[in-house]
Amino acid sequence: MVDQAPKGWTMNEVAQKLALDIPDGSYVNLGIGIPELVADHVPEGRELIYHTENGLLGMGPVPSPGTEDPELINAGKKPVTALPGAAYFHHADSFAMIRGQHLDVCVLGALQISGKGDLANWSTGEPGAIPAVGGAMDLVAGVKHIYVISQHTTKTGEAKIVRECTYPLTGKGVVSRIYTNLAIIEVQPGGLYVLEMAPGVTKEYLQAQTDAPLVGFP
Amino acid sequence: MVDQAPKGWTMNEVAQKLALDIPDGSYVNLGIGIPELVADHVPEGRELIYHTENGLLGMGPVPSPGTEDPELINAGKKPVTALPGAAYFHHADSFAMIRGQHLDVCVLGALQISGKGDLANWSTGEPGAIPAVGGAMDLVAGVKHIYVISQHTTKTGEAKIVRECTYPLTGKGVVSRIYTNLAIIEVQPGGLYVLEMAPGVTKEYLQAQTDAPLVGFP
Amino acid sequence: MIQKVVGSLEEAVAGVFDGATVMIGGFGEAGSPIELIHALIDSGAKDLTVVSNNTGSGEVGLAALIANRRVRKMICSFPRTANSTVFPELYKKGEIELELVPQGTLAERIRAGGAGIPAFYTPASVNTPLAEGKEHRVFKGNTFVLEEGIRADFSLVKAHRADRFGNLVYNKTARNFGPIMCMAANTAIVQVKEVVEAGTLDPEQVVTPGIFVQRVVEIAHPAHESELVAAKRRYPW
Amino acid sequence: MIQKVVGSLEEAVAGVFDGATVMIGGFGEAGSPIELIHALIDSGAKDLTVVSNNTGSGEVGLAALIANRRVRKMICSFPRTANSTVFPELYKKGEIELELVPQGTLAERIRAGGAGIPAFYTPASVNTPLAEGKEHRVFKGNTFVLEEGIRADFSLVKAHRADRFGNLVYNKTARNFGPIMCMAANTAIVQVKEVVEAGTLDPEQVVTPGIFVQRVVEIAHPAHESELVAAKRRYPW
Repeated sequence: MVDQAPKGWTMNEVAQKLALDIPDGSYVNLGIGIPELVADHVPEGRELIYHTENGLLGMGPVPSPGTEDPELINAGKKPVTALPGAAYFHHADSFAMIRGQHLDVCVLGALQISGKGDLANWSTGEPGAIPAVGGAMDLVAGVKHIYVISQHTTKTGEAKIVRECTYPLTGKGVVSRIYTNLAIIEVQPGGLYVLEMAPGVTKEYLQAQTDAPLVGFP
Repeated sequence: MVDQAPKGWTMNEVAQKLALDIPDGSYVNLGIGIPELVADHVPEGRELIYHTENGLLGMGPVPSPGTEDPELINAGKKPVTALPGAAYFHHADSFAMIRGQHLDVCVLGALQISGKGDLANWSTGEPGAIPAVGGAMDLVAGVKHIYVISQHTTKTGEAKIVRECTYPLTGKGVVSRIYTNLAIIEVQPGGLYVLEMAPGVTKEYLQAQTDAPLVGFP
Repeated sequence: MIQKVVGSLEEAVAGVFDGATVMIGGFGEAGSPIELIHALIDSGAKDLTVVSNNTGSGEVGLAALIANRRVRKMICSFPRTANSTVFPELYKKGEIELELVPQGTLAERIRAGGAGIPAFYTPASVNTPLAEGKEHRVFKGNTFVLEEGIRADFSLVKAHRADRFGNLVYNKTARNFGPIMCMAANTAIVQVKEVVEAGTLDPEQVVTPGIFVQRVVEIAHPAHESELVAAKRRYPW
Repeated sequence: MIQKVVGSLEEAVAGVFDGATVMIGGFGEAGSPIELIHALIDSGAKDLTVVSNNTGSGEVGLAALIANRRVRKMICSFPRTANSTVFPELYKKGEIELELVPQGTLAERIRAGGAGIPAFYTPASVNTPLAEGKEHRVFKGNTFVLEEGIRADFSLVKAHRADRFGNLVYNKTARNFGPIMCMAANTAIVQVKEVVEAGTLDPEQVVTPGIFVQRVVEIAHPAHESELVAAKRRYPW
């Protein structure tokens, strides 16, 4: 079955599907990289407020060239803007928002996700690698809903959705939903439930690409 | 010896002596009542910054009649003013200043002070009394120097400077100096050292008015 | 569109249930959300645990809430102030509970609740009756006591200006417990003198970012508690 | 008269001793006090423990401090950023220590240090390698880890404006760690673009009250780290 591999959705399409699942008025933190795509797909009529942990609520789009301010950046250290109604604050207040469960949704990338919602996304644990964690552990411990957006497998075809994470954890049992190019999967107490599969993806194919057992399908 | 009791200093004179001992540039919190007198006696050329725990640094004098603002008050809930260079902040930040040892001096009243610098100033512990503590325990635990200003004895002539406090403590070993109408006393590891006595006060008279032993005299 | 501004005091306090924990801002009358408290009395909610620095004056505002027997327990630092008779009388009769907390510990417990910190150590109250029965611990030679964060179901707060996102600025020392009580409540309810257009408040000057606020109501001319007390007014009028 | 403004960078960083713990503000280049760091390099202080979110870029600012072998240990959350080669190279050679702390825990530990809180419990890092060996504790069914406050001998911070009392306002997301690092240091040293007359800063808008600041130096035209890095500049020039 692998020899006729369906391509599934593009990451832009995945981001669009994820954006549809974020209710109007939510406070949202987007991780660096692919998660940032979600901001491009907020449905008409919805208003989300973006938080960046380096001290801004009400983050707006990338500034037009020439208007960048090196003192107005996001957590990825890239220039951003502030929308009307924005607020600046210091780091302890920013993480009080996170740890105090004031944020509704955080969208993160992943190295591995387990069938129980464990997340590994900060280190491959290789000896000699420079460990760097940033705010990921605080985010997964504090934000109400953690959504992962990721390719379903690694570049070399290995499963990212695994029985047990082999990389060091970012948090245990923290992921609510997984959005990949192949499927949208919900982490429930009983296991991984597939909510939707990309066109051409079969149950068998999806399970073959997934190390952890999928216990429910649409 | 008690029948020719010296009156000692007035509380205004005591406040003046205390004010002389506060270095230029200090951050100071004054308790409610007699401690407030200290603000009237800051020596020429010195600048002190007054903190009031309800959220103001740079507290100024009482406003002129008719200019009071019910939203600009001190810890005693009386109208005050804010000087140029003042700052407002919330209660957690205000007590971060206190607990974090950022204040230099706090001047408080006392019910009892022990020979080891224990302070009791919030409750007589009577059954049925309504206990009320306010910020006193935070102040004595956090401010670098706690100065007590008080009459040397109670209205009924009982010692306030005692071997052991019988009233519930505000803090243990927290008082640095005691300024009374009869003397200025420093609390040192070895005991109570008298730094200065009011005119007419003898060692014998002072000790007779003091339950705790005085171990050094000027 | 995000719109946290509601049209009436009744809407503002809707849903406060019997038995709820309610934080009420203010230090004396400065920052006391008197109109919200009166609306809470009107709502009928009872068996409340109220977290507030004081217990109110006269028979309006917080004192009226207590006088109307809506408060089962007070958590506060100073329940005994000028013109405060309602709480002391009920307390002496054993008809209201009191948890007395040092003011800085109270502020930090509220901030901790809002910041997701379940507990912290503080030096305040060590060696006093208020630390009895609590866990003590030595760090670097000094003794501290363990205190837990407090969260509330609702907070009633008075601020100066707000926008539709719930961003707030305050007025002078009326700021006091407002910002931390907004943080610590599931539903922070704020009365302001003025609602302004989004973008009017400078993002550098916002004191409480809107994420901490759920409902805003405009009360352009709030009553002065001290004037009501002086006039011996009693709520309900 | 209180006058915290000093006349030179040399005066600003005077007294930083070998072995000191130094907090350095900034998130990437935003808020990084590059001129103060260069003055610290000039001062010769070494064996420093540096607390900062990152480890600098290129060979200027914090990266230059590290490259000049002044730092014994870094306490940070993210030592690996674009154009960051100095720290990784020394770390791989075992020539610099690293204490890796989750960013929110780092911020809270600094704030706790400044607020006189010796330790607190947090949910972040539970069940991860960063919580190994630390005390765990359950509150209301959830597990938390004990983290201690951090204090510093000195903090180097960049703000926007200051007055002679040390009151500060910041610029946008350059605020980041500045306010809490001022709180947590015995001597908080701040570079600002502009020193203003006392009374110019609105008391409602002061972000860091002057009590948390000991020295201020005006650097009207601070360098942009990213421009220096792009130009491959190296400090000392």
